[in-house]
Amino acid sequence: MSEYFRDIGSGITTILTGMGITLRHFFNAVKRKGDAGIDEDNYFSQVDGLVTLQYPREAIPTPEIGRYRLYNDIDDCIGCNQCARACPIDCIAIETIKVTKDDLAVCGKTSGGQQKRFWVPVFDIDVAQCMTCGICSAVCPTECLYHTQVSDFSEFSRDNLIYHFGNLTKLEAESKRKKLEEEKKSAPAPKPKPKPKPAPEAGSDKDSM
Amino acid sequence: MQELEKAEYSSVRVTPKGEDRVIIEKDLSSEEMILNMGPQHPSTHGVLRLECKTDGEVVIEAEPYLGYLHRCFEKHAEMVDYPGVVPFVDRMDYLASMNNDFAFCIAVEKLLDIEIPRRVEFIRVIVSELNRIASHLVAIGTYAIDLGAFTPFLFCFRDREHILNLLEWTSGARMLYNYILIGGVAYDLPQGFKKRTLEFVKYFRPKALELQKLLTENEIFVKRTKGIGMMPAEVAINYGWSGPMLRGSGVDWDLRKEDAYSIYPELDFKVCVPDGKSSDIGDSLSRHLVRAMEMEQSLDIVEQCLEMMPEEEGFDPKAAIPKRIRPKAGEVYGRAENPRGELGFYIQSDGKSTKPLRCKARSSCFVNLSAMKELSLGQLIPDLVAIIGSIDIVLGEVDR
Amino acid sequence: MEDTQENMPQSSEVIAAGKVWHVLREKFGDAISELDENPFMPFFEVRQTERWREIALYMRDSASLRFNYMACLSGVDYPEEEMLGIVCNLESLGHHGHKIAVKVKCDRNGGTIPSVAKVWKTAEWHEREAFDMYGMIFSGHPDPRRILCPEDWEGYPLRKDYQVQETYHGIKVPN
Amino acid sequence: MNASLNTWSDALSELYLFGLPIGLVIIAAVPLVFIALYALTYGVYGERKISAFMQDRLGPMEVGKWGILQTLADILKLLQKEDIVNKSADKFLFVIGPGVLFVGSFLAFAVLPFGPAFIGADLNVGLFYAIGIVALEVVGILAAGWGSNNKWALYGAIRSVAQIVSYEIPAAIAILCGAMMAGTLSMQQFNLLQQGEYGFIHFFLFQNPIAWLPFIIYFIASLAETNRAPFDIPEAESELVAGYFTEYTGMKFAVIFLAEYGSMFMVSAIISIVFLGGWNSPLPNIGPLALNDWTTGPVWGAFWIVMKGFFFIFIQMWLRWTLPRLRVDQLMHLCWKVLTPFAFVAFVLIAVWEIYVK
Amino acid sequence: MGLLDANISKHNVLVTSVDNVLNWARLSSLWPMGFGLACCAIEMMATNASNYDLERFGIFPRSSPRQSDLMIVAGTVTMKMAERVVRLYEQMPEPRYVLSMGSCSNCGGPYWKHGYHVLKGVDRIIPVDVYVPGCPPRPESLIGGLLKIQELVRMEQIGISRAEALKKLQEKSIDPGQLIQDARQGVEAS
Repeated sequence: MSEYFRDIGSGITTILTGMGITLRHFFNAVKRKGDAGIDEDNYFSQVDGLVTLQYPREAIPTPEIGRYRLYNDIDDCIGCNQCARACPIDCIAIETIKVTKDDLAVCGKTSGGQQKRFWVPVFDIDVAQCMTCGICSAVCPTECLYHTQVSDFSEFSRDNLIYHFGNLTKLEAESKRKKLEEEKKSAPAPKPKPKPKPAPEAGSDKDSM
Repeated sequence: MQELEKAEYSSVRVTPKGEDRVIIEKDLSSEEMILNMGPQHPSTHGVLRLECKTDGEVVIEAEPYLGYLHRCFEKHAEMVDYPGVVPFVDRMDYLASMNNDFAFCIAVEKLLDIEIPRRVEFIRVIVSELNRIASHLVAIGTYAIDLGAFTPFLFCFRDREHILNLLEWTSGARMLYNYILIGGVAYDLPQGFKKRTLEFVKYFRPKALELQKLLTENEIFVKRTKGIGMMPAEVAINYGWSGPMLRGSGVDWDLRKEDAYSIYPELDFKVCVPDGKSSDIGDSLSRHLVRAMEMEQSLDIVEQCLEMMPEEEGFDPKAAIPKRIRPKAGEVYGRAENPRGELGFYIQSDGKSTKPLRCKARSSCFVNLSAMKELSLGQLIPDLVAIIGSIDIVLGEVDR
Repeated sequence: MEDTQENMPQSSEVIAAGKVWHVLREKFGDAISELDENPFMPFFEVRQTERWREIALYMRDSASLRFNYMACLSGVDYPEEEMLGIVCNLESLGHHGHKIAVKVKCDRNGGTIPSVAKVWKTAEWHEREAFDMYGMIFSGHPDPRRILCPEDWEGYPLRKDYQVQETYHGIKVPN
Repeated sequence: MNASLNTWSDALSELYLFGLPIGLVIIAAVPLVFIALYALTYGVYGERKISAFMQDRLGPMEVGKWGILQTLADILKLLQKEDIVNKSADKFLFVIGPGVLFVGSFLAFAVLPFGPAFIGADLNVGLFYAIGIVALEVVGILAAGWGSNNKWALYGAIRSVAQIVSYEIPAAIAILCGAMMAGTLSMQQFNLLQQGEYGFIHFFLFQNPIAWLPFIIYFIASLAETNRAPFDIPEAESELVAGYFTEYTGMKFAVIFLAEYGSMFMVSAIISIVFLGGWNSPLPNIGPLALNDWTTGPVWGAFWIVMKGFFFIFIQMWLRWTLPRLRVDQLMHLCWKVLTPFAFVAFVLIAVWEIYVK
Repeated sequence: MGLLDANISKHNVLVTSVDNVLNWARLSSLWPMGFGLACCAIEMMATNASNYDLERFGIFPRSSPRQSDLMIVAGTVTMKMAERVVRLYEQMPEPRYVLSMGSCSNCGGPYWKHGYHVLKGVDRIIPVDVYVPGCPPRPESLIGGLLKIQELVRMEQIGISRAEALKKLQEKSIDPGQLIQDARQGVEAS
């Protein structure tokens, strides 16, 4: 019998405690936590009150190292194919054409001053597949492939999620390929490769000629 | 050959408070009904499916069906090289990616036999303990939803958001971090991380207390969970339970103490075992209490680590990462304490390839869930929900 | 697989495993193989597969062993040896604290391994999983069904020679 | 006195324009407009906002200023949705279920006095009618749950029936305590008896030292009758998907939704009439400050009863967003082993007080 | 809307303004089905939770498919699950929308290559309206995706199909991302 009344008693007290907590939150609803980023000093300055951020209008900033949309700065890309090989899910497709000697100047240098030796007619990233693990950007020697902080880029069509970063049109690529063939014919001894040896399981890349 | 004595297991069905249980009256015979719970059901925490045979509200038998989220982790582990496995490991127990990575890296590092810089160990422990808190917050929050309380769930997620922000600041992703790499971590801690984390600890302690008052001490919550889903310690061990589930049954067993991996032996924390006063040892409430207590312990660990962590200027957390990860031939079973229990990786390497020959993940939820059939015998449907919630499954880890 | 012999001092784990192995060797003789004393995971192999359940029961109930906790049971494929196998990581939790791993192998085509699902309840689902992934039969298993893949799935996915099926219920499977 | 107060109603009921009973229409329209406004917008909207603030969120914001058009949009959308009737459903029961539920919950508004003048029908058994007709919902819920031919819906319906029928008993006894204090069952009489210049002092809750007990018992029981948390087991989302209305789509679902809010207001109105003076102003006359007199009148009456109703609705929401859900057997335990005995005790004590002390 | 399709001519003034109201109602109260599959489900829950609070847009999850307008496929769809996804989709009343959240449901994502048991894109079994990339998408991305769904609903009319609405949307090319950017810049400026 005593347990019966104790249960009723504790039931009432705990329910009232709980209601007190929710009521306190209800009255705290006039305060709002701001949109300070985690790296700002006032991040924890407001601990009570509403925490909702009205996203399209306000958002807390994404940290600098945030890994979201994958972006390739094709001007800096040397077509080394390391990212495609490192990607655990093969969401990067690269085709490269070796630059002929006379074109080296046209092809230009990376911002780091490295001579680019490959045209990259196809550099497709399927961001719909990408799992933002960051392995590709870690291996990139010129740091041209990186994840941006942009995360909101939904699309109506799946095809729009395949990003093309290639720096040549199809026609241009065709002509470059022809040019390379000609040069090869004229100079039979191939030069040593300017990049690390590809692993045997490297995919359909055409750079290992 | 002698068979296992069934009598040992009959204790599962007995609950100490007999009066609360529903006794099926035999003269009121009713038809059994097959009730299909899931895979899309609010309380199955994902895509678990339970086929329940019910008699009125009483579940006579509940058979779990898995595989609705079977994502072929083990196949992928055999197909991609060691660093590439880590993102897939992340996606196994998606609530505690850091801890998953930690367990996997421990296993591979055992095989590689490499020395980890001391600061890296500290960073790993800090992030995985933070993630443990986040994971337990989800567990507690969804448990509250299962029992019908919506507000604690949102409070849990609100506090979890701070942890996610901290971890995103550190690792660059919100949930699936790929941060703990084999032999190191991806980035050093950001500037001001220590200060912010200490602020978080200061912020979180009163919030945890509030959560306790709002949910854990609530009489209705206690009534719903106390004495439900009893699991005696012996049976729990035989089922292979681990983590908070096993500790809820009163077994003082924590891999952080037992295996003493990383820098845990240097830290001062206690293994949380229910005291048996507010709950019956082995019931759903005990498991919930263990989780709540572990959050406190994790806060302590984080504080200690931040104190003890060696500060190094220009520290390169990737320094110890081998250029090419190709372990020598051998087998290893490495494990770590996940928020849900023991997460072990059995890895076989042939010494030639950069890919594991075999990588089996011993997932804690998978093992914990296997007791579901026995736990659900003769329970009411609401209790069934309470039991599933207390097991705290993550289907990604169950099905892998 | 090839054993790697290291010239390093044996860890306490290996020494404890050695003691366990001696107890078992005395009891079962040649039914179990030599202990592989690798530092990460000392293991022995059960040579007489059909005695595996007996050994398991002894390991669980013998007062000096008390392997009451099965941490993991992994199915393994050995294509060169034409064998399938399981690796069990056992531990005496709360009693002695020692660990050991046990390997059991069976023939690749239609081989059977005695089920230990009733010795360690953990094994029940793990064995179902091993069956699901590799297709070895566990004799005496209380519920021998697939667990992760659908009942009507073709093939055993983790075998090294697995070919994925083209369609499943009219849905294209490969990419 | 009785006749004079209802002059407005009487006058209206005799108002004929162009041979049409316009007055009668107006009498019916006043509560209906209120219901529409309340149930369509402020009931649901209020719940969403209140729950949001309790949970540190903002709640509806984007649909109209501060989201005030949210419920309107919901209803408009539900109107447009495809109306699915299961192939295997019992079509008659499936269709009739929401209707009965809706009618049951809104029929009771007929005897609800919205002021000294506005009352649909001043029955001499008004209270009896009100608590009786609210229980009609059970039929609707059972029809909906059974007709859906869905196991979850059936569970919800059976639970709901068991729950509502059980909780009728403590609720009725608690209300009986109030009726004993008043000596009448007429809703309008209840209000009149609690009128007085000292405002809240005249309310039955403060007229009797034990009155708080039936008051609390009725409040708890009314939560269960309207399937509100912590007694929302018939629609327990985590257990039964959506309870007895799992299979309902579109407008039928909207009707069920509105019926729930309608009965929420109904029980709140009943409790405020029986124990808290209905449309009487709670403010007392303090010397020259004749607060009570100033705040009494037909319009004020409607204001007070609606405010009192809203107050209880707020408490209902407050409880809902605080507490976990009870289990089925605990619910019955609470009803039969806690509330009913206490209701009887309250009944006896109030009877003793009314006969010997007062 | 078969009957209406046939009888009401396009660009009718009355129909257009009625359309606007009806579309406004639909886009203001998109009720998704609380349908969590994997990792993304947690981010979906986080979006529903206090910090991002989808209820601001009138989006609040229903657990029964019968009462939902929108299916957020949040996570990996496996072969075993595929038939159930289709069934759930079929249980939803028209007009219904599908938002594919995360890499896995877009195209199998990380499990694209070796995932023998993973469905390579939920659009193989049900029509998808909006793809939200990310693994898992941030709550912001999910909200962005939902805003896209709202844009799509706004473009729909009695008498034109969803494909046409999509085309129209492309012609008008209201980019919610741009709107969002503008709004954010506006706030920053003020």
